[in-house]
Amino acid sequence: MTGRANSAALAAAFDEGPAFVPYLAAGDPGYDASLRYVEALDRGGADVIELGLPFSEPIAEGPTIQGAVTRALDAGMTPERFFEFVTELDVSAPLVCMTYYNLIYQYGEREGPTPFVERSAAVGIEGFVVPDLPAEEADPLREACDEHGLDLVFIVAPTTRGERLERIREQVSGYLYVQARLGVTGVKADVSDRTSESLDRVADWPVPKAVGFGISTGEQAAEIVAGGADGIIVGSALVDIVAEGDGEETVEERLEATARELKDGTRRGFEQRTPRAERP
Amino acid sequence: MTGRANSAALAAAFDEGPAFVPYLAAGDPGYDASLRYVEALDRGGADVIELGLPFSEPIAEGPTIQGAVTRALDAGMTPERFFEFVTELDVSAPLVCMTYYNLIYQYGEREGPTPFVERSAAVGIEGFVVPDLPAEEADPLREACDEHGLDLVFIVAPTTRGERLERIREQVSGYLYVQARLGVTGVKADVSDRTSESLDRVADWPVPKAVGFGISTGEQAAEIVAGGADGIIVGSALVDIVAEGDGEETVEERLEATARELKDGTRRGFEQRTPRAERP
Amino acid sequence: MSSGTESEAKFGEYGGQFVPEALMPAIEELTDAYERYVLGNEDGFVDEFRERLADFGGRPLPLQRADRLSERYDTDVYLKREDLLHGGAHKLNNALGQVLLAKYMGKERIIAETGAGQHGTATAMAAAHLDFPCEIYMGERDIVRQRPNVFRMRLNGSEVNPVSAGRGTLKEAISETMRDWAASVETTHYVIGSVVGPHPFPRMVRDFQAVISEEAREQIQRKAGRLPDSVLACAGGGSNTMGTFHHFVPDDEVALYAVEAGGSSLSVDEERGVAPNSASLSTGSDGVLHGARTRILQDRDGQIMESHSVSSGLDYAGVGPELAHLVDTGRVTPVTVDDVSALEAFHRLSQEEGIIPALETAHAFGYLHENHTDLGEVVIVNVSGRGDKDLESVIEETSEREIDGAPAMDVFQGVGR
Amino acid sequence: MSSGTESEAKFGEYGGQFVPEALMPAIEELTDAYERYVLGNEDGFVDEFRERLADFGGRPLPLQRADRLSERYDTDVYLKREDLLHGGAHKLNNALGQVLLAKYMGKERIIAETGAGQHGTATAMAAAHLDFPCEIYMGERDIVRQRPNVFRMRLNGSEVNPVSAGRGTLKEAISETMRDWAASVETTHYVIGSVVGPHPFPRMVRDFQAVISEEAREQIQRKAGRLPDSVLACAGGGSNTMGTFHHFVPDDEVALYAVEAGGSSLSVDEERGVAPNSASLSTGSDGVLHGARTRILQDRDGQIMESHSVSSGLDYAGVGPELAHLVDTGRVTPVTVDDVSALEAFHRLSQEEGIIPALETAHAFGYLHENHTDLGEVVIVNVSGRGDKDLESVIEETSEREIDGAPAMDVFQGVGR
Ligand SMILES: Cc1ncc(COP(=O)(O)O)c(C=O)c1O
Ligand SMILES: Cc1ncc(COP(=O)(O)O)c(C=O)c1O
Repeated sequence: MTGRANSAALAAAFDEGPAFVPYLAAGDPGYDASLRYVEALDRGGADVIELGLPFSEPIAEGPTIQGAVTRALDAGMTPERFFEFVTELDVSAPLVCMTYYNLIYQYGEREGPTPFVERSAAVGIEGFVVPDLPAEEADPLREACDEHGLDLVFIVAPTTRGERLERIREQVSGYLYVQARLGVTGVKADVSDRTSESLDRVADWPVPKAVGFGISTGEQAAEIVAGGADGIIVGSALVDIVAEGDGEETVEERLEATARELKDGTRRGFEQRTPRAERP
Repeated sequence: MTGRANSAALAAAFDEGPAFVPYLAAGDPGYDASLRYVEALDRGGADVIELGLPFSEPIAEGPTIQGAVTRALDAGMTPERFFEFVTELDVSAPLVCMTYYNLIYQYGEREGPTPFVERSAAVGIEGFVVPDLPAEEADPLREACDEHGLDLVFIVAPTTRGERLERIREQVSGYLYVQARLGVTGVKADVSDRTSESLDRVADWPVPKAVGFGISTGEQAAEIVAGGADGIIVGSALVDIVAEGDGEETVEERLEATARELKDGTRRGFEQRTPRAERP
Repeated sequence: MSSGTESEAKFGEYGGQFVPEALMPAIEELTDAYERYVLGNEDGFVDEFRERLADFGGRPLPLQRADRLSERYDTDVYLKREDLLHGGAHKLNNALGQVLLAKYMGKERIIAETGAGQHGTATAMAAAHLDFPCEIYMGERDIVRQRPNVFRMRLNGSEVNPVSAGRGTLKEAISETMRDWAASVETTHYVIGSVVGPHPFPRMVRDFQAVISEEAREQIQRKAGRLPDSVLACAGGGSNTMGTFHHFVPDDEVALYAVEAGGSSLSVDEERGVAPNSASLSTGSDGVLHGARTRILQDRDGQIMESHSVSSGLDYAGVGPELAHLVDTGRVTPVTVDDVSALEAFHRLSQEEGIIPALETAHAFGYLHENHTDLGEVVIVNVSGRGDKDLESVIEETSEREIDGAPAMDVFQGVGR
Repeated sequence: MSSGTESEAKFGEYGGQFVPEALMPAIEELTDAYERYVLGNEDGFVDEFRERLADFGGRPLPLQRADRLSERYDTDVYLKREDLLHGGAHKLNNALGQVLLAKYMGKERIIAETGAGQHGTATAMAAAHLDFPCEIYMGERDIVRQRPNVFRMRLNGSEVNPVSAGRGTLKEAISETMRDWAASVETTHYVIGSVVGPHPFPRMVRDFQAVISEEAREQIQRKAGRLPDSVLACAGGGSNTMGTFHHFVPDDEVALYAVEAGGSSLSVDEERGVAPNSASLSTGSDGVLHGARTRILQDRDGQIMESHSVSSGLDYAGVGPELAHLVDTGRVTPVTVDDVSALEAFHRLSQEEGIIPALETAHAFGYLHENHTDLGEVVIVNVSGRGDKDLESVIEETSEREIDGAPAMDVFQGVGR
């Protein structure tokens, strides 16, 4: 299943069956620990890693990720440190930077998003998710991404329809982030009814569809993938582990184990489902 | 100097030279003590005694007399107890009841001031001072007084002029209370400039003029009488003594001594002044 | 300005000028000024008053149809919005009138008493506006109950003089202000806060407040196409009542209800001289208080009783002589609403209409609630003031009781302290 | 209602709709409703809005000549009296408009953020008036600073949700309300409190507030016979500024001053990410915050800074995009007034005019005081709100400093506590 992508690595990540895409905030709770945590996800089977660059007003996040962002900021995370972080990070999964538009816009001496994209490309980032950047305002960032071979992931919500859906379809590359439910990020007990409906709406788009918002167990992952998703995105459930800190098992151990469970879930889901090709 | 009076005793009090008229609140600080205090004033040379029947809203009184009124009320003074008080009292000076109109108006079963006046006459009261009863509203009380042989004393203020002065002149009997200064009762250090002016304005009235408000020393008494007053009224200075309570000397002793000083002052003032008869 | 050349000191048997002689010249001077400036519009006083009421005060004020109450009671309920007057209560109508009159009279200083602090704040505002030094007498107990208003008066540049006599409420503050006036009449005007006191105050204050019914009568005809069946206003001293009723008095078909504070009970403790209510019209008797003959709360001897109400602004042992007279003649019906019912009405109006009323005002809505079926099809209720001044009292008084429909109060106790 | 059919999301480079995708459908629905009801008066929306503003809100509000300030500054100073609007600030113009729009849109629930609590109380009142359940997000620190307003919202039946993120002020409350909205867009309308946020909010809020300048422009011509030389309004998010300026924008001869909170200093602590002021127009830079590109207080990286002002209502790191644009084009002059000068102006207006202003409003008077010689012969100052909500802050802030002309504060510390 290949789709529109500037980054070969990102495209490849979805090529061998559904992808497991974990999220962590870079620098939570501190720089060094965070490096180890992200690497644990990689060992656990991450196909793509969404790495959050903390912004002071994370309006799309629920309390869990807000907490992560605050801890990372308090520990001194900045865009510059973020790029160092990425440089130091030893992972095999391709990295997508998740942040808010003002940080991208302000970076560097020149106006606009280009300096940020250049630097991201230089440290090996493959793409961006920018929750507060709508398709209408995305041209400058889109162009810079195209120029530097990076992807711009967009989110579609259960409520996205009509013209808006069209504009996102035109802009998206790498993968599409399908928001499983309304609201902000955070762990939820069951899979939203609206997920399959949302997937149907974008079924024929030329990008992989990764579902996120509220997924925390292998069970849910399997269910969602069985329902047709090309990947699952998991954030709050992993951030919760970081927030709890070391216990009988270390954070690293638990992150790796949970990643494994989620990755297994996606595999199971894939096996359960009638291959797309065979659908009527 | 005889003038308009229903009460022979009151008329007589001003006949032998200027009168010393002390005030105390009946029942301050308690029934029995108050009896002794009033009797001490009598021994000290009082020519007329103004006896306050405490009202809950003494709007014409300064803090000193307000204090007396509150103490007396707290100790259980009522109009009924007041009449008992007067009955028990053993004094030779005629008694004038000083109170507010609502108590007079409410007393007894019948409407209006008559029951109060009847009872007052029965216990031997010779007249009334009612600070909140203006001449315009005084007809009912005036008539009851005339009927029962009591006098109705009025107050003239430094600001009283013209028609008002005329109306008071028509109503007043017994004596006229000349208010030495604006404001409410209370001890003041010097004699007001306005006193002689006020006395001039009522010089030809057919009643004795007693000056009050702020007098506390024999010196002041002498000065005022020398200026033409037919009497002085002293309240707050005596109430102060009651409020202080027994010390090296008892309240009774001090009241009697102060009364004597004030009475002496009025005598001295009378001797100083050119007899009225000899004026041009 | 309103009723031609009436200048008699009486309303039937009520009224008069029962004050110390030292005050009489001031009262005569005031009577003269009242007749010339207020009744005669000399030097354009009335025009200036009206202009300042508009520009400084915010008049005219709306007569608003209360949609949700109207639905609830199946009656057209209209609210006369005196709560929107500058300062937050009808009190400024009078305070501004009197302070302006003091200016026309050449006075140099303003004094006033205050209970809830609403008249005090209104006077302080008017004095600041017209550049007068001003001193306000306030009972010590009321100072504690109405702290924000004390602060507002001070901010407007007024002195607030605590009165410690008696129980430290409005009655004592009035007595104390009269004492100040007795010493300062020549330079000072006493801005009395309601339709009480000696003539000409009851008439003059009523005339200044009558703008309420002047507007309301015109507005209701425009909005409802007819006169109301009933008009309700809470009565403390009676200034907003008289102001709200005045222009409806000749309309015999309009029922007028003066809603008094029933407090915790309508019975009276004669022994202790305490009335657990402030319902002078309903439970009081004929007597003389603060310069006028009127209906008052008194014991058998004629001593004035301590009154009580959950709302300081109604907590007074007397009432205006004209209102007493209108009750005696049957034109005005005196009714009472107790503390609990007033608190319930307070919460009801806050939640259903988005208007937080003064606790005084809430009494009128308590009566509406309990008797709406008897009030006809079109009812006007005067919203005499807003409740900002009462927030602390409401927390306290609501917490102590079971009040239907009140939000939980415990959440506030901790907040911000 | 105001400017025909403008419906673009931008003011020059500013504005836009920088929000999570989940909100976009709601914003499109709102844009559609704005165009139909507000611009097009569909179903008589504008007529009903105007009627409710009059009856419930108390409009029109006076333009008052300030006699004593005019004399002091030898300039005709006129006060636009938004402090007399129901609730005590201009905020109701917008809150009522939006809640009514929510009703026309068939929404079932209202949410809002609040800083000083003025927008929260206005929204709570409007929600009670129009029978909506309502939840208000408010920073924990602001809850402490503005306790009476918290209580008022609760009394009106709204829930107040404390926001503990960050420093617990307006910025965090807005973020939190956006999160709620993202989860509830289908049933819920988010009543934003100023001319900020994504399109169509800046335009729509401005249109609702433009009634201020619509009235003022007509009133000044009637009263002064001419247009003013200058118009002053304090700027937090900028809603009263835009409302006060809007109808004067085409009058080139009228100078427009947006007075921002200078706080304790105009310099910025880049290290700690703290601005000791809230002057986004004067000291901020181009960025994206809360759904719009505008001028914001940010550090070099683009992180939003903690702002500061003695007045919570100005304490915000952003400003409306239209205002930012009018500043860039030179039509509006941004100026600042610091905490001390605002406090002085607060006491001056209270004492000299008998109007206790909101601390926000006091900033505009601080500017008048410092620059009256440059403002021409006729000046309008918008009195955006009354100061009742600020009494505790004023005692505290005045006690901590040397404030010229303030009454002694110590007397209050004991009173009533
Ligand atoms: C809001 C309000 N309503 C009513 C009253 C009662 O006074 P009156 O009966 O004189 O209107 C007060 C007195 O303070 C008040 O503040
Ligand atoms: C009285 C007052 N004025 C001004 C403001 C500032 O807001 P804006 O700039 O949106 O008018 C506020 C905000 O709460 C306020 O309460």
